[in-house]
Amino acid sequence: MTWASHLPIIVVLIPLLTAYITPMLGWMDKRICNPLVIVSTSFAFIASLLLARSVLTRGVISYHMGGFAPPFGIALVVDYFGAYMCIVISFLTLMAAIYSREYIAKELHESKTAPYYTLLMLMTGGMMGASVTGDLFNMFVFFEILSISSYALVAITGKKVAILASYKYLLLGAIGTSFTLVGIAYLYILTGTLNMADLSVRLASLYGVGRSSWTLLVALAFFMVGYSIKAALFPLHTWLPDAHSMAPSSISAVLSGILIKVGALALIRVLFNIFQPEFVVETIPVTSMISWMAAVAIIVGSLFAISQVDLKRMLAYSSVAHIGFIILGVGLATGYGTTGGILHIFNHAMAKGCLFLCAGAIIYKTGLRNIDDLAGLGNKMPFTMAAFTIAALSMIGIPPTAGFISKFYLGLGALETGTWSGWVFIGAILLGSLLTAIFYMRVINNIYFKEPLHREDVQRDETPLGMLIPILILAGGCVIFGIFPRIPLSLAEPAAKLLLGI
Amino acid sequence: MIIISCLPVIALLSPLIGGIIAYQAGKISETARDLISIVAAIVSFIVIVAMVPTILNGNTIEYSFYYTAISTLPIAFRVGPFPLFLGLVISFAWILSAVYSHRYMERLHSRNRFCLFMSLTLSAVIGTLFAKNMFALFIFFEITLFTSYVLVIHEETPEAMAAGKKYLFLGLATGLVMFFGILLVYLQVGTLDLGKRGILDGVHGNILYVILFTLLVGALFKAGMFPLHVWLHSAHPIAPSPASAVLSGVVVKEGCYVMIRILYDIFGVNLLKTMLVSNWLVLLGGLSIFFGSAMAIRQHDLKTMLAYSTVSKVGYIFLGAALLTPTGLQGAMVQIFHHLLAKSALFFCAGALIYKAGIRDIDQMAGIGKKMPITMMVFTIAALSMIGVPPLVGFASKWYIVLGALEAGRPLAIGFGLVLMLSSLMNAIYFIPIIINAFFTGESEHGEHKEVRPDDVPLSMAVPMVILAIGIIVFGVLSATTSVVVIKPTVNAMMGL
Amino acid sequence: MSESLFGEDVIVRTIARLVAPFIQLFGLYVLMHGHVSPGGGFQAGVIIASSFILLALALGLPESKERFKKTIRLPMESSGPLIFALIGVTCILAGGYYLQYGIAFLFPPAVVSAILISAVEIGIGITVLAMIVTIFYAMAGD
Amino acid sequence: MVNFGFLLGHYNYWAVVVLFLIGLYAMIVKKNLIKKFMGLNIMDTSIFLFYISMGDVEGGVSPIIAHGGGSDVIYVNPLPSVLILTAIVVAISTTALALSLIIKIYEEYGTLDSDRLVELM
Repeated sequence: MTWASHLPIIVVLIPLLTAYITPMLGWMDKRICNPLVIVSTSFAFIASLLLARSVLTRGVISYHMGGFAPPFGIALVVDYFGAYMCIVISFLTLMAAIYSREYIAKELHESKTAPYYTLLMLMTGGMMGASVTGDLFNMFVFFEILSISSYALVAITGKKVAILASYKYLLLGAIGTSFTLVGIAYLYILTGTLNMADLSVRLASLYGVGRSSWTLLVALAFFMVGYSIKAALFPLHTWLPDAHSMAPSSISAVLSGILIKVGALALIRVLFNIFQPEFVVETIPVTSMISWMAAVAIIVGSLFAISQVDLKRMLAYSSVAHIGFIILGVGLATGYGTTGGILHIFNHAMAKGCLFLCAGAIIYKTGLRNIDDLAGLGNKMPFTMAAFTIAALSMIGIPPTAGFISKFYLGLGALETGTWSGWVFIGAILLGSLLTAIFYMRVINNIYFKEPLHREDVQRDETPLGMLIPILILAGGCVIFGIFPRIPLSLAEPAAKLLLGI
Repeated sequence: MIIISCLPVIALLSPLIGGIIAYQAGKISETARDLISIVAAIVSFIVIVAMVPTILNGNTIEYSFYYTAISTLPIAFRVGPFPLFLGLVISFAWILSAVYSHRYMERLHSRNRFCLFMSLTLSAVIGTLFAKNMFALFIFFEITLFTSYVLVIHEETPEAMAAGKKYLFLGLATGLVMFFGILLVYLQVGTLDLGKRGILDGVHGNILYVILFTLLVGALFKAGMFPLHVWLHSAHPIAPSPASAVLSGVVVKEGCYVMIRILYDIFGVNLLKTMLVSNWLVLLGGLSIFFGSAMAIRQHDLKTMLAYSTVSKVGYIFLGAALLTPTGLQGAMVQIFHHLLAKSALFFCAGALIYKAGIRDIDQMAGIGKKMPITMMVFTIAALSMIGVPPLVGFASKWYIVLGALEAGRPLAIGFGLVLMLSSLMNAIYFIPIIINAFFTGESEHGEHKEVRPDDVPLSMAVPMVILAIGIIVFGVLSATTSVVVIKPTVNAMMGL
Repeated sequence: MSESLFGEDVIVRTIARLVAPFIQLFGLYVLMHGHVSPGGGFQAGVIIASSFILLALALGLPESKERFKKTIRLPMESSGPLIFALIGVTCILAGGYYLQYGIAFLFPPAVVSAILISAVEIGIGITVLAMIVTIFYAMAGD
Repeated sequence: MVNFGFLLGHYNYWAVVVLFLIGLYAMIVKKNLIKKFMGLNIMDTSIFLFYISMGDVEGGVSPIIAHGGGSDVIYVNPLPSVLILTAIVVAISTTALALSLIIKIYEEYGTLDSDRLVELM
């Protein structure tokens, strides 16, 4: 065995090990936390890239924990999708970690520095683990690691509202946990195994056979509800606007950028890896049902976002809409559609990450949260605001930004279904895009084309470099991957094909 | 040759890079900024001129950015006769407007931004013209919307913001509808290449009408055709005059260009003839002509009147193109050329009036011709061309469109040939009084422009106007020659003759 | 809760003080037998933690904290998982999969396995002990 | 025709269902945040019981290979218990976090009534 074959566990271990080391080192010297976290996420990012390369050259990698061959041991199974998610996760976490250095110093009390980084790394480890695992219960465990650390991170500022938001998030998240646990129990009763590949084989013989097929459906329902809560799919999104707007902005970026996507990943795993695509698409049209929900999510999320006055809250509602885009693509279960959904995970992660980091920079510099107060910022923080604009255009899906490519694929996927509902879905996608434009253009207009109340508002006062760099990298990514979308597509396309079995 | 195939990219990039450099330079020196942007436009123009020999030899220039966008739809450029012809005119008009804006803009704020976005718009328009496939075309088409949005709302007044909002969101919405059409085309035939005439050949059924409708919605919005013109009369007048000139003169032409490519390249003449939509499209064009002219008569604000006049002229272009005959298309092309010259000149004049006398209202223009003779002479020439007075370009275009209508041979088409004549009369109704008023009436008792001294606008503003006026006359006189040399081959290429 | 629940009750204080070491010893027993009989790190950690909770109840929070300072708890919280993870990495370095105990590494596989499993259990026990006590202190008003 | 034998034979599952619903009811209806959370714990407990009862084999003994244990001995399935051990740890951490949040909420707002809290927000 070469060292490269251990990459699946390495990408999980790096953040988790860092999480254990951080409190000790942070207790000795707080300044050491940030470099440590940055270095380790960089390693995780590089390891993810190597992992992706090795998946692309060798196909799906299966890693047997403890040397027990599946289905008896816990197996880590990295397919294209898993490797893709690892890259997205480690990339955005790296950006958030770089950003945190200066942001956290002002936003959080000094004593919370070490816990902050510990929780961040725990969350990253959980997300990485959930992406690479091939075992249903193991996924549950990783999900809990990331959920619990995210509950704590939402509340970490200690502000009144944040604690309440965190509690709300916790309650709903815990219900989601319980539901998935019940789902796992049902599947275990039916098959006696927890390995996803094994489950998929064994469940295939149970489709449509008497009572056991009912149990199967109940299990599927529990999974759908449980992971929909984690993914904040409408109408189970109610925790998201509070939690994502109240968390520190670097955390909001990670939460909105990737954490809910991991929920989407779990949904995808359940739908296409545990249950067969034919079953969820044709026998029981679950995918079309979640597509409808996602279409509603797009419209409702956007409408809610339009009515917001708080910038971060608006961004949070926009996440509700965009998780709808992702799930819609997945639910379409066509080559183009699922590719589009998976591609949008990356594109939305970059754009929303950038937007939240920009919102954090605005709060850092001016303390403003209200959209109507942002006048004159275009002159005050030109680079930050340019990045904000680019990311916002990517959210709307304006060419040549990355959002346009995912919109293109999603639209093709909706039309590819060839049914009347496909036309409804494409209507939802296009309308969602237009509604997104309404609330982002409002912000952009305020930033650039509105007379500021005070002259001193327009004095050049740029975001510190440490915070600006990740913002600019993400904004640059929105453009570069819009012009060269084949880079993410090289993973997203085979990922979708493998998931759908086409 | 490598260098030749790179030319479209250089033409696209030079205003883009020049604009960014100019923006930075503008923080130091305003003159340097304007010089750089003028040079960028000139470079773009020269590069396009450099492509002329190759195209005239019957070749096309292609350049593809491999690895960009999606594998079957890279961002690629292909220059044929029609894009080249339009590119030449547009980039030339842009030079004039860059020169013009140097003095005009000095009274307005955010000049650096204006300069940057003018250059970006030029870049995006050139990208739209030279795009090889519908995908790349749509990319540049949408970018134009955003860059020109910034030009529309330049004043940042509530009215400007409202007009800009209307422009932007309607533009986005229609753009999305067009996007939908593009998706449909791609799923039907698996390609979006604009190279072969009629890529939709072989597709049957109602889906064709859906595609035609959705694609045209996007193009006709940008062109400002009748049912989708609602933004034009508020957005064009509110922009600063150089921007109005390029919006009305150029950006609208971009919409016309896309419309013609949709009709002739995506559908193709044969398919459209079997679809039996020509009459309806002609009807739409006729409505636009009538509506635009009728609304223009009612206006008091000069720039709003000019904007409505644009609606009617776009109707001519659309009508000519929708006739689906070579002569009709030829008329449409001459009309594009003519309108570009004349409307730019008219907006320059309107801008000159605002700059020098602060006049926006038609009723205040009494006697202004004596104080600003050059401006009003240019205005007169352009207006006469608009009306279609014989030696000028406007006459040639109308002439060809009528010929095309006759050639189409249908009663409806002939009827609209007559409509054309009627609308010329309406043009006269709203242009002639202004001219008479300006030259032959004494100053009104209100004396809105009493303090205006009888010297004309600065040289940098006068020269572009005069060049345009000369162009209107020269090309009008030489219209027979130009159409044989330039337009006829272009049309033949478009029609696949 | 700075004061003891039972005031200055001598019996309670003495018994608690006496019993605590035995509880801890029992915890260690459970820990070391984890890989061959019921028990293991989780249980042992909780049992040992309960002795500190007992002390806190009987003697008051400050005195209990005095015996288990933050400076000890914090490294323990971190080092437990680290032991777990590093043993997993050791297995990789020795040529096996992550956490593959049954590998020949200086000793025969069976012996290595026993040592490594015990070490992992110790790691878990340390963490659980420290975490439970920390949570208790935090809830009690740290 | 209701199959009473089936219903009664699965009494353990009924208990689980009842507990689960009690927990869910408490979470939804109770106004006090602590009671809401207790509802969640009841729900979790019901799931734990579900796992344990599903791993049970009638007449089975605990799955420890004692000295001399023959091959005819029936063991209960240990895996669900192991799984649930993990789930319990998860539940403990959730509980700990939730309780500390509740303490914070009480410090900040002075109430734990969810309706009052909505007003105060």
